[in-house]
Amino acid sequence: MKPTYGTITVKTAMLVIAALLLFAPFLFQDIRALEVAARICIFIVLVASYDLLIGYTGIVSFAHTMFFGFGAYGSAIALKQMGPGWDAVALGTLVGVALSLVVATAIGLISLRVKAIFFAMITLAAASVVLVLASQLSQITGGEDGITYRAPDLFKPATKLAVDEDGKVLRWFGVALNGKLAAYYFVFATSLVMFLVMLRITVSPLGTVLKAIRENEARAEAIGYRVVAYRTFVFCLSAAIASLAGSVYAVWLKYTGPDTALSFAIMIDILLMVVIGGMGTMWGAVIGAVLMVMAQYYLRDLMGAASEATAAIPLLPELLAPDRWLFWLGIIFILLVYFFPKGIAGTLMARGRRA
Amino acid sequence: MTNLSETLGRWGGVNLLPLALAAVAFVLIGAPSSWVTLTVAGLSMGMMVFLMASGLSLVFGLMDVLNFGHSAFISFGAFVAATVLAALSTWLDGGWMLASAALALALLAAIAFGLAAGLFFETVIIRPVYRDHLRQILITMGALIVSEQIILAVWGGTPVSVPRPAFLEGAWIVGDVSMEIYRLFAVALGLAVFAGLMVLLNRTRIGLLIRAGVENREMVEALGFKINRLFIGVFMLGSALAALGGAMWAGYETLITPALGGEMMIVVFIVVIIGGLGSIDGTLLGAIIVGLTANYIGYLAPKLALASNMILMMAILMWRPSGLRPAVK
Amino acid sequence: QEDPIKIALIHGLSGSSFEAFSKQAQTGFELGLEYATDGTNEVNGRPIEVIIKDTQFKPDVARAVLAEAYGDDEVLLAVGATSSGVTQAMLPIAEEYEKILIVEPAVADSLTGPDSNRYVFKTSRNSSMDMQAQALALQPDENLYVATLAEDYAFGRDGITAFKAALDGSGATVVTEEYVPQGTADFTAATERMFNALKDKEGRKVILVYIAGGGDAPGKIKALDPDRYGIEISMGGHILPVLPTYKRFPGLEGAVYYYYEAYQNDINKWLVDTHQERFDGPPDFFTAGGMSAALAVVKALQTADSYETEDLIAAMEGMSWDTPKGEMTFRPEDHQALQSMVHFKIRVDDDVEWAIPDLVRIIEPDEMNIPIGRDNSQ
Amino acid sequence: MSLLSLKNMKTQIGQYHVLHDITFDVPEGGVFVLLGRNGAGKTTTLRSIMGLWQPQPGSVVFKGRDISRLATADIARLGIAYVPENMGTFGGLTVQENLVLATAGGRFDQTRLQRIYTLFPALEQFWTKQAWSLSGGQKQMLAVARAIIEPRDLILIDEPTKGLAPAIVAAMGEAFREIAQDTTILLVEQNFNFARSLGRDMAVIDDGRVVHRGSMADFAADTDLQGQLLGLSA
Amino acid sequence: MPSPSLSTRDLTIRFGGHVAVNSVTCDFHPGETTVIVGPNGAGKTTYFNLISGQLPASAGRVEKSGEDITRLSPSARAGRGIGRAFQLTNLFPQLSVIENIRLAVQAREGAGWSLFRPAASRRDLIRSAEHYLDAARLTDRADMPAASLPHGDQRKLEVALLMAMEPDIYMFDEPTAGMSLDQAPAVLDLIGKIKADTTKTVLLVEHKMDVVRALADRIIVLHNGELLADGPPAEVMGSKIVRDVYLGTATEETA
Ligand SMILES: Nc1ncnc2c1ncn2[C@@H]1O[C@H](COP(=O)(O)OP(=O)(O)OP(=O)(O)O)[C@@H](O)[C@H]1O
Ligand SMILES: Nc1ncnc2c1ncn2[C@@H]1O[C@H](COP(=O)(O)OP(=O)(O)OP(=O)(O)O)[C@@H](O)[C@H]1O
Ligand SMILES: [Mg+2]
Ligand SMILES: [Mg+2]
Repeated sequence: MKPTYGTITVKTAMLVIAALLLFAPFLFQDIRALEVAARICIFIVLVASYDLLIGYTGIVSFAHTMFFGFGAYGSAIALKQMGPGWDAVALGTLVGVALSLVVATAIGLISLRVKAIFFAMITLAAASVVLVLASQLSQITGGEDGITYRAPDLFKPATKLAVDEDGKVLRWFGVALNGKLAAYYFVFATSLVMFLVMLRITVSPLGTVLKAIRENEARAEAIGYRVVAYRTFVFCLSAAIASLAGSVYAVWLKYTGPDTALSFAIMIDILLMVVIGGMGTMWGAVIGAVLMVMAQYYLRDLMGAASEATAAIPLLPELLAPDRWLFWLGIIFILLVYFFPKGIAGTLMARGRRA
Repeated sequence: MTNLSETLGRWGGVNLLPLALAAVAFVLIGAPSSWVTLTVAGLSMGMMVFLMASGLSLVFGLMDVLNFGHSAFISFGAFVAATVLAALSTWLDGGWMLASAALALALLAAIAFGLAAGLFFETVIIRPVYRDHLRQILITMGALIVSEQIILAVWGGTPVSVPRPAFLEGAWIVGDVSMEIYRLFAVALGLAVFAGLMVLLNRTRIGLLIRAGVENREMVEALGFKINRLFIGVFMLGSALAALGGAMWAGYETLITPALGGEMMIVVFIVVIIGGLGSIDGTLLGAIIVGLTANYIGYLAPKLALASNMILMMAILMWRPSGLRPAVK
Repeated sequence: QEDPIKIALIHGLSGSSFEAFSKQAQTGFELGLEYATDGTNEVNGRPIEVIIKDTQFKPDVARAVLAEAYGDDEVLLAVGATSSGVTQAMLPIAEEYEKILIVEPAVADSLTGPDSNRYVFKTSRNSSMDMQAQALALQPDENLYVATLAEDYAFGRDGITAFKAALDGSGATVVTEEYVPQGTADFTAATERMFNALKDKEGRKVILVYIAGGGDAPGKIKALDPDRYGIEISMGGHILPVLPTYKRFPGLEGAVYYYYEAYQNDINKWLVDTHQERFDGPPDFFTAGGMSAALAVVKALQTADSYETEDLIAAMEGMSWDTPKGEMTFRPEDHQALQSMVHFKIRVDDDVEWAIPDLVRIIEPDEMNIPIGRDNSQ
Repeated sequence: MSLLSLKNMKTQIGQYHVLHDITFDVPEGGVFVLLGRNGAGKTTTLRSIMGLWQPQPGSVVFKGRDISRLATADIARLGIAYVPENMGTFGGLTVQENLVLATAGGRFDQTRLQRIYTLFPALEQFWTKQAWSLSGGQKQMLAVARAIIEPRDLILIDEPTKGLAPAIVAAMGEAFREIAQDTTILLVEQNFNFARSLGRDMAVIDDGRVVHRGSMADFAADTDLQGQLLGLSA
Repeated sequence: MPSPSLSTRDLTIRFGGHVAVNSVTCDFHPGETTVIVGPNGAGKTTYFNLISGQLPASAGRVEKSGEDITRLSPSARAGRGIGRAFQLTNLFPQLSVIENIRLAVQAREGAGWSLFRPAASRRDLIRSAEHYLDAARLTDRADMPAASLPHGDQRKLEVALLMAMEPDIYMFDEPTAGMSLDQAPAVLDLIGKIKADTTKTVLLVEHKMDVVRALADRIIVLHNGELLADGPPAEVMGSKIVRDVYLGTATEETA
């Protein structure tokens, strides 16, 4: 298909976002911005891996945070028990991925027998069981309160990557070359690699098969695709990637708890991001994650300002009160599903089709 | 094997499940008074969940709409009823006539609110996404977020206490057996609603029309029916049932928070799935089974209480992949 | 005029129904500043600027906003947060930036435990205090038989452990410990088990309810008529909006963190009057908590040698200061503020909307043996 | 006066202009046949009459009344029945339930029912089966039966013989002839032989325009015209 | 006679009490085109479903070149060279025409599991897909989503998908139903080309007698699920029983 003007717009936006993320530590030299950038990287991967399921294959799962959590808790527990070291990160990550694969295979095999909507409910049930387990096994998981631990020394803010003559940490464009910077680039690089892998998969012949299964399962079976095998495969694949993303996030945050890695609220965030960005296109994941994370961190401030600015008008300030930001997000979400069912990326890309 | 299942089928098939459950529990529990107490508690719990779940099942079974926002109606019903009861708290202390009038008003207010909210929800939120499950899940999730925020804005985040008429307080004690009066009331109301729904669906053409409309709206229109009005009607009914369920639940909980609907949602979903999505009798069956199991397991093996619903659901889905009594599709 | 002293208030303001608690804490904090500075809002001639941030009840957001407060806004110290999990996640940030975090109103003991650090001070009470005070309020002896009901997670189990520890040596017996899943709404099964365990005992029979979530466990137990076996219910107090439900338990005794009529001192009097005047109602739990935190901050600023973190820590370790609920003291080892609790007895007055927890006595800090979470000197 | 008359009807679906100018009159009584290649716009014409697409400008006059702005249900109530291309049977409902919905009061007129039984014996045989399990041809029969279970003034039928066995096609032809005694049928058909044997008047649509109007007898005689308009012969 | 490429032995399926296909035993040979006729509801589509695996047999067997495939899944049967087109159009509606075809090519090539090479770089797959696109005269529609094609083109695409699978056994279920007279020949040409390849076996369900006449080497008649007649076209169509149950009083002209 010939590219549309919309597609070109979207791809340009991608390049801009990639560049912004790449140079984030230098462009935005405040602490919150770096947190936001790292979170965006992780969520791009997480959302993209979820999009493999929901957007490409048409599988609705509510267990995606569960896999994210396996990865996060794997690394977190290993780092806590074994102390800060790369061996702990590697072991934790591997265990997380392995666990994810086992659970995903088991759930995938159940999906042989039940309808899509039941599958969604089973994943919901499985996710809530794991959430409860994490809270009950508080000896190792820290329960509701979660666990704090140290990341490998390289990522400690006090670590100096390069020093000047005085032995003080070297600065480039005002940015200290310390462990925090290393940690950010660790997050950025791993996310980028995972995202590119997924991107590659979606344009491969396999990607088309996944879409075919979404469109017409019976016909895909009839022309010779073992639908169940493919479904289970993507389910495992996306679970593994979510788990990896979880491990990276755990290393970055140095804290893992139900609210950062397992809770249903994250699942809803992921859904929102997928839908806002646009299902069935990897670019959608990027757009969705960027917008939502930004909203989570900055919308409140904006609304606070708006609320003050409109203080004289009745009613408006209350609705614009910063604490009601979720309300607005919900409304925006509904409007999107209503008017742009393909999300921002999907809608843009369908625009201005070239003759 | 086939003989056995046929005989069972003649005796009621899966409908016997609750009886079997109760029989096994009787043996395991040993103490008859505890068994009766638990059984009544389980049944009534099931009935209250049924009230909440029936609307979801109805809307799914007839309209093929998966409403994740259903829990918002439950919460709204609870808060509306609580507000009315609080406003009429003087009536509650003024003899049983006035007290029951207050209760009736509270339930009616919840129902009225459910009807109005259902009307709004159907026309604004659901109408554009009929037949598209994925978008239904998403848009109703969005509606859920918005509704929860509205509840937070209106009623605040702190728990609200729910006064209830004195004649529903306390328990009815027979020997060592105690049965909460409020629960018995819930059972009665649940049965009445069940009977009403069965008549509506099986004795009128409405059920048929709506099922047909779900499959092919245009064709029903082409046969001369205004399908929109019917759909709105069903949706309003479903929402009203949810609100009624929420109101009853508020009276049971006596202290409610905006999280109420969300907390009930998982069990509501489990019930609807166990029963077989979309059938009212299946929902009742599922609700009773869930209610009974929760109480029996809670007594016999409290450690398992948490997972009992999930295990129950998985087991039933393994045995019957589309639930116990799926709507004929 | 000199630069303002910046203080960050970091609480969950959206995304959970606990946001109301955060509001109380922040109101309390601001009232505390007002009281401590006689309305000037200045300490040593420098104005105090309060920066409010929202954790959205998400640990990762909380970490980011706390880091931002320390790093970008350059606050002197921060106060927060509402839920224990979120607060737990914030602790290492304080250490990383080497700045003080005052924990208020999150309760968990672990916030001053081994995973905490020397930059963390805690003005809110902890679960051990709740449970020990609760045990003391039962006036335990050999004649006492208790069945406990709690939720099945760390918070519930730790609470019961603390409760049992407090009963130790008193001769009282715990006949059964029931744990129900979080979010349970039907307590019939657990109640039957407790009734069965208690009903044949000779002596005072009590069911101790320790459930933080909703579900109204005591009401459900009450509905099953424990009186027929002579069983009483005991539980801790609660925030004002919940107190109406206590009307069903006239005579119930227990312990609570704060009730506005329980304390007779100038600070509390000012708090109650001012709150009544401005918000048309008495102050609640977390209002008092927030105020205590503010009073601690002002006293520390007034007494410390400088505003360097190390000097502040030195000033605060072992510091005693006055609060609406009497004197509190930061224990040097783990920086937990030791404080009094209220032993109450429920009285029902039809003219008052809620049940009134009449003061039986104040349980003084030294009556409780609160375990030390960590030792900073090591 | 004609029963139905379309004047300059244009229909747009989304951004596509599908019908450009449809003008023809259907006289009362008999079978009026609409012919055209795949994609010519025949189905769209029927749907526009039925109000399932909104024809933009132009008018649709039925029994002297402009119905182009009415809702589908109201159009149906004026006495128009529609048998869509994809049959539109309700798979989840039984054959009986499908038919019940098409009756006015929920009650069957026994003589009409008997006629349907004789016409399509399979329907009697599968009376209580769900419609999704019927064979392709059986669904087609059900769809036609639904249109004639009540007396109507006009029946719009879209390719009824598609996928039907010859014997059934013949029977259906007989049935249409009989129905057409007191009802008008607007028939869209690819099976030219079938159409020819029934039609009195006809029109040909191509690319959203009526390219030919006339009597069936004339058209059937003119093989050149057939070849030109339908791609017949060659 | 060569050994059969496909045979069914006492193949039966019951739906509740109704026997839709009743103990049908029949052999099909390479190089032969068999047309299956029978009244509506005779069980023709169901017979196809049993062979291609969409429905599980209640009794009896299906054999492909002597191998028992009765218990295999539809995808496994497709892998063994059994391909079919559907009576009611059954496509991937949101995918483009060329993607639809490429899916079939890819399935045959076993490229479904290839995940790291972009599909756009698989010239082999694309070329093959384009070949069938051309054969079905759909080239100018290549980039349109299948759902937006008019009915006739969708039928052609349905056939093109089957072609692209390059099976040994081709099963067509009323390929020209609802197709206008100018379109049908394209499809018949395609089938004619397969007929020319004597290693292929063709099964065709069709009601249009001119099509039957043009293509059939052999006709079998199903009625109430049973095999009623089997033989050369002239003989079968001439028999009284076929006239009674199938053609009725209809002359061939109106059919
Ligand atoms: N929903 C739709 N969206 C877009 N285009 C459509 C839609 N429905 C029909 N069309 C287009 O309108 C044109 C006319 O279609 P229509 O279905 O009326 O043709 P037809 O004459 O009935 O053809 P056939 O004999 O194949 O049924 C076609 O080109 C078709 O692609
Ligand atoms: N899944 C099913 N469940 C119940 N009955 C079925 C099912 N599938 C088909 N049938 C029945 O089996 C019979 C044969 O149907 P089938 O579709 O094979 O007919 P057919 O010969 O293809 O007819 P047509 O020419 O009309 O397409 C029909 O009576 C139908 O109702
Ligand atoms: Mg058509
Ligand atoms: Mg067929």
